[in-house]
Amino acid sequence: MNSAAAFFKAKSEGRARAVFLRRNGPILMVYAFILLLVVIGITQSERFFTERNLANVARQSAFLGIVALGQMLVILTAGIDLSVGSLVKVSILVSAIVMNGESANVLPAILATLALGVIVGLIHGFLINELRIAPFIVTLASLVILRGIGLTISSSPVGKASREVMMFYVKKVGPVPIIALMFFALVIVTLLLLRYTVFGKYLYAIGGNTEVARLSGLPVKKTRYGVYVLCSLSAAVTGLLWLSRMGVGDPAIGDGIELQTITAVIIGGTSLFGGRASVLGTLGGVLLLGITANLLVMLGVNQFIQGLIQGVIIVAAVALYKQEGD
Amino acid sequence: MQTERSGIGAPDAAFPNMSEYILEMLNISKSFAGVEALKDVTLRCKPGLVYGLVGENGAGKSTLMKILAGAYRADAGEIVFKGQRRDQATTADIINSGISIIYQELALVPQMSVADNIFLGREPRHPLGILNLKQLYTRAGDLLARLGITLDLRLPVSELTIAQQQLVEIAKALSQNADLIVMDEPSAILAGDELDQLFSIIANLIEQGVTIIYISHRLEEVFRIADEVTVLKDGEVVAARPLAALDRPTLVELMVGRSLDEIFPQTQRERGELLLVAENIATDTILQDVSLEVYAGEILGIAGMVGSGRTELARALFGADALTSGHIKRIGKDDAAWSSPAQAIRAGLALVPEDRKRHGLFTALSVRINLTLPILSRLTRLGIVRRKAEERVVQAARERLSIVMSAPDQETQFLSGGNQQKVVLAKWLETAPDIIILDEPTRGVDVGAKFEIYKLMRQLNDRGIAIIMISSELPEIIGMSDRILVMNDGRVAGELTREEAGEARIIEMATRSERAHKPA
Amino acid sequence: AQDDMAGGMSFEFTDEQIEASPYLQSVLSRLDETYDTSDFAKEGPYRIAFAAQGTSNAWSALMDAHAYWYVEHLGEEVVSEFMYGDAQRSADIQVPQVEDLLAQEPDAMILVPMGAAALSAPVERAMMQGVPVVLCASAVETDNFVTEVGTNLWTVGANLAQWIVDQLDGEGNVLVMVGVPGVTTSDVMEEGAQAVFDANPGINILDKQPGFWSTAEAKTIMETWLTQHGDNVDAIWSGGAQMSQGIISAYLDAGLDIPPIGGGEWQNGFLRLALEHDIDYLAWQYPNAMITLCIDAALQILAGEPIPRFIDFSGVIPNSEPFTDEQGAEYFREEWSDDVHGPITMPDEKLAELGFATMDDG
Amino acid sequence: MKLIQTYETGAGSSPWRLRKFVADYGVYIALAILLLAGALLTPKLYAVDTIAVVMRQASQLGIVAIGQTLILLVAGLDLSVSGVFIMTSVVMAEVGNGRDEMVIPAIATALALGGIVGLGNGWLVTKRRVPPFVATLGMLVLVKGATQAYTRGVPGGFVPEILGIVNRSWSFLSIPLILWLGLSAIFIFVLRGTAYGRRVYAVGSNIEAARLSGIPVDAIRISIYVLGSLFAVISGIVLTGYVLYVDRFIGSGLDLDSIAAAVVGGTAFTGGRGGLLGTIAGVLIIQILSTMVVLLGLDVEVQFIIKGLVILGAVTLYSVANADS
Ligand SMILES: Nc1ncnc2c1ncn2[C@@H]1O[C@H](COP(=O)(O)OP(=O)(O)OP(=O)(O)O)[C@@H](O)[C@H]1O
Ligand SMILES: Nc1ncnc2c1ncn2[C@@H]1O[C@H](COP(=O)(O)OP(=O)(O)OP(=O)(O)O)[C@@H](O)[C@H]1O
Ligand SMILES: [Mg+2]
Ligand SMILES: [Mg+2]
Repeated sequence: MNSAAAFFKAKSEGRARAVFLRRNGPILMVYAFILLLVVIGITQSERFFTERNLANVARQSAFLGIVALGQMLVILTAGIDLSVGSLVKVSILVSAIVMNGESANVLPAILATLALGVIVGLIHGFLINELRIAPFIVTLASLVILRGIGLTISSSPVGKASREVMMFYVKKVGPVPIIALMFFALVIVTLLLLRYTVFGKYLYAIGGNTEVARLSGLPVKKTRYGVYVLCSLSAAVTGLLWLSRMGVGDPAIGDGIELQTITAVIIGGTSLFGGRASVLGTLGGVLLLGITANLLVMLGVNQFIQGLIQGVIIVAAVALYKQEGD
Repeated sequence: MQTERSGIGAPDAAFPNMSEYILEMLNISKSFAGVEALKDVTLRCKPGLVYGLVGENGAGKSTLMKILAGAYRADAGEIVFKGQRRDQATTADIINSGISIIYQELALVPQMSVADNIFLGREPRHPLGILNLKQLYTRAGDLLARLGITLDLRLPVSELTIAQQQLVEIAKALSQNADLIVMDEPSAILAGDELDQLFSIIANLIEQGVTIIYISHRLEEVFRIADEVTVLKDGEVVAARPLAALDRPTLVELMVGRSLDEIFPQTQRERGELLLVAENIATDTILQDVSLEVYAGEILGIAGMVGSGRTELARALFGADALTSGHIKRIGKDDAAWSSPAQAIRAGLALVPEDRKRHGLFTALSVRINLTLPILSRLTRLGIVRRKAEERVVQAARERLSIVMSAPDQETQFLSGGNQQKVVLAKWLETAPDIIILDEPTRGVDVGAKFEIYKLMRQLNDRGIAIIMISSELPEIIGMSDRILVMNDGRVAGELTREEAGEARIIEMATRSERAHKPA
Repeated sequence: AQDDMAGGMSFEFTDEQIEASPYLQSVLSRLDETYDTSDFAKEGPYRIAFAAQGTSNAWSALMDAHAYWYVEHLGEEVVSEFMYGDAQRSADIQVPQVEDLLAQEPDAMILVPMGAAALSAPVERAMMQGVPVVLCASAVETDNFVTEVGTNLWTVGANLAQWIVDQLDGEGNVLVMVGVPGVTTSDVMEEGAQAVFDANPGINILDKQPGFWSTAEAKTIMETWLTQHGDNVDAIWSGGAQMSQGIISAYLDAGLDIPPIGGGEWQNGFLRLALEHDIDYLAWQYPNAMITLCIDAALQILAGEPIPRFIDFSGVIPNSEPFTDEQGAEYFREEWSDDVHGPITMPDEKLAELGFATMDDG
Repeated sequence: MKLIQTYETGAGSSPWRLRKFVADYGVYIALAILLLAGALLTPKLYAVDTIAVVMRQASQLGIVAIGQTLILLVAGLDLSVSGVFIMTSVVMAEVGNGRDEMVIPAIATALALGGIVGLGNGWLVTKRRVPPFVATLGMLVLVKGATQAYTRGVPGGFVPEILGIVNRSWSFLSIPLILWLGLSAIFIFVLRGTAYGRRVYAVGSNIEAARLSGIPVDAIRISIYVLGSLFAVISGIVLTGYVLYVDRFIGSGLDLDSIAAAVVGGTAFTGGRGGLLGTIAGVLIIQILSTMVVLLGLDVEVQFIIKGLVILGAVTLYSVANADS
């Protein structure tokens, strides 16, 4: 072993740990923030720390959280998906129309909605891969187009959820709503996907340096198709959950979800430049936004300053720690 | 690892319907944006030999290799590898068919770990695309151990120095068990032990029948390892000969088109007054307790092993990294001190950085903008750029350093590596500095340009300018420096005068271990 | 045929019109129904939740102001806690907010729904949980709530259209600017208007576009319309006062005569502009003060008294009838800011306190 | 040397030259196609008063888009502009309070507050290294929240009548148009011909190299964010004069439209590439499109779909032109 090698060995053990801490410090900070809010909630409101409210917050988190996971995967590849909100809207309409209140139509409705997600994801993948348009532009255009399609399908409430689908929303396993469980299961799956699969590694590689990924012979295009399909699927699934939540297909839902998911993902320490992502961070970001909204209601905060408080919390959450540069 | 390889001993069995060549690139042509980068280039390689590929900056070497890799498509010509047409293959096909390439510009994913990078695209896996992490780490560990490189496999490569990254890159190429390995200037940032290590790796590969295409501007390396040399000039092959049929002056003449006086230029100078003093400076990198003095009209060489902190020293002197202790003072100019590059520039310093893509160049911007950026205040009146003055500067720079470009408005990303380096150099010379720090100034620069740069350095000295030169090329350090500081583990291990300096002496100082007392 | 007094104007529906409109069917049938609230009866003081549209525009900000004022006016012994959710005009935000409010187990809930379908299931869940729901200003898809306070918006839209037809003696070119497509309030008004226009073959609809209840959007569209139709426009149907302002403003810039506008409200800015430029209009009303009726309804439910399933505010809230430019001057208030929507039932000082009016010249 | 001559005498291969032409002028080609379509489908588009209206409306978007382009050039993004519009509008009413002589103090106040928002954006992005997307999104929520908290729902006072001057047209000229084109011209020159402009491109192209070249990178970026917010204020004033009333949803959508205009005009997301000439064309495309939709009497949903398709189409033109180089 030459001397330089010996030198690096001596130094490297401590470094790996330091690097880990530097990368994950922000995420710990987010959880500390959440803890602070929870403490405020417990001390300032009798009803915050009740089984019912916690179940509520957990279930609500799933709505933002599932899309946020999809968004995170896309951002990991240095992409972005601005169309998720509009896709949720169209998914709600499609599933409601196909289901039309009939139990027999539940499966076709689910399949149709998921197929919609797959198709939209494939179109995104095509435009980004084959026509080489920036993801921001592709999905911005898609946001506008899908909104138009949503309005074309129906500008007023349509369709209906079947009884079971509506019951799915309130179903619980013990004290935990099944929707919350579903979300946490997806969190774990995503965690495993990123850590233990080739697909996950390729997402990092493409986001870290697409050119290198290409030169290393990775299936860059296929992986990109895959990740945009996954993200669109997450929006489609969320559309189905919304149907279960509302019972009827309402085009009023969906605007602005994209911004919320991106905020949650970034608060969670994922880099918009790609190549770095944190599932637990994203979970933290989702919970932080959810708990903030819940607390504003629970504490009966003066209506005029609610917006201000939300703004301060978001800005503080992203500004509190210095994010690493590219 | 290499034992898994098959068929190397018996090439005829592996590719039956074939000539003696493992690779044939025939009549390749390629043009970019109207510039003909390659014209009718033919390159043939037999198994088990080392092919040197040389030529001036911009001659088309990297382009030829990128075509081989499937990263670019040739406009015309065909590629036959192991008896099969490969000119329409994708990068993945090429890698799978047994070619691996070490690119001139590092091809690693910065955020991913060393092990992940080495096996990128060929991860050991269980069914369903699930990673076999155990194998990933053991195989990566074995590979590095065999190459004599010790690195933390889990460290993101962005945390490594570029020399270390280069080693990872080599490991990555070797892990592919290729029959043909292309190395595009692998040695540009390696020195001493690392370089020897590289050569022993190459020797080892040759023994196993692997073919190597080796691109380098360091001709002594080419003479040391190549069996055959192909010379490219302006996108055309001007010679393809066995090494034995060549000597150095002939090779240089083939490349440059004229004979070249390859001696370090000397001048008769007196050391001038004291310009800069650094006392006990340290930064939060590995740099510790470094003191130095710089005098007008001298060249202060900084030698050291990869990772010894030379680049850190340069950045600290230039105000790019904050000092955690000590201080730097400019003597004479009101004894100015500084804490940012902007202030350092005002105090008369310039830094030509080592990693030109990341720190030196605006690749999306034109040569013109790159050249005039630090001296804009001189070229503007009331903040408005004077076009004529600017044009003069650009033309002067272009001529002085013979920068090859299609027009001043060409984006620098389309220049060849060496010409990019010249642009960075020219940019700093325009600031008319008193002290200029050159971090690996001739890395990736062709012989012709290299000696231009040496001459230029001397001219600068004659004008009283002090030069701090960091280099991994010992002949260059010894040939050019008036004094040499040898760095070791972030400290100054010693200072040598020109007379005292010798390769062995420097290497000894740079590698002497003082770390016995350090915790492992 | 059935007859309805809505917004102080009667309108005769044909059977086909009722047939074609689920909204009409629902409103008309609920007008005659009462809800037996004995299950909800309990002792006061009460904890009431208010899921509001929010402070995002003047109309709803004034609704909130009325609500807080009224609750204070009733006193702690009547309403001990008033829980508030600001939906920021978005159904996405309101649905979880309703869940959060319900988690606090209020005695009753007042909801200004931001999406007719989006809020259906949450409303049903509240009812299932035993929390009576009063809908305020807009309806939801389900029928499972206690009562709704509002007015028959179909009739409003139809009346505005009928007024135009009358102004034009049944012949002429009309432009239609609707609110936000997909929002019930807007869609139902449009439906009523279309029914009337369809019944008058002399009326030619030149174009229909949404103005998103925004002055700027409305003006942008009107400007383009003017370049295209110029002085070929005989009347304009408008789904809201803010849009009417944009329409007027576009005409003023173009220097053209302003045709009759069917659609305006008691909104001070609109009245100012209309007075200054002597515009012919029919204004309808949608008083934010109706929130006081909603609170009353909630209290009535909690007292266990039977309650009608549809409560029309007109006639109950003073000065909430439609009016034309002839009465405009009586409604306009110099001391109010442009944003104020009448009628205001809380004291003037309250309005001034909130910064909606100057007291010195009032 | 031979290589150089080939290029300079223009003897490059013709498909390449076509591509380069498309890459450089793609947005103008798209604009020309749109204008042609307009001539065929909606000849009304070419009436003087239509042109006046289109240009006046385009100016509202155009002025914001100048700021957005500058910010994109330093690899940033500004989503906070619609917050700045609302803030500006409220300030015009609160400070201006219906009195024409107060319009100057009102404008000064709005510019000062806008400057602060820009500083906030710049601070988050440079000193706290928050990605611009989230930094400006956070500022958006904050500015809207603060405006709301201050006005408690409704601003007191009226917008001074004199602001209505922005609605006057002289033939096809109007104050917003003059502002838009004038500011564009100034900043085209600033970007091309001044040291500041060069530094903006340098910072956007390679921030680390810029720092090492002695460019005060943080100061440049902060100044650009401040400029971006100031342009939003100017646009907000024009919008407020346009409606002469505090509309809480004023200019909503202009944030995304301004980004779309810049990008359709050839400015890259990654910074350091593009400029204002393209943005002007991008703005015109977006504006003419929405005018044509109304002229054709199409439904809004169709408008959404067409807008999306045009954005895609224009950008495809670039990507195809830039392919494989
Ligand atoms: N992507 C590209 N677009 C346009 N021109 C290019 C591109 N890549 C290379 N070129 C041009 O092709 C020519 C050959 O470049 P290449 O990088 O192959 O040179 P090289 O021999 O590797 O030089 P060096 O020794 O400096 O690395 C140069 O003139 C360069 O400007
Ligand atoms: N164990 C280690 N693993 C990886 N990097 C290390 C380790 N220890 C130190 N370093 C890095 O080594 C670098 C010091 O090397 P520096 O780049 O200054 O060397 P140099 O002498 O300029 O060599 P060269 O220019 O040839 O890379 C520092 O950036 C430091 O972070
Ligand atoms: Mg090269
Ligand atoms: Mg170095």
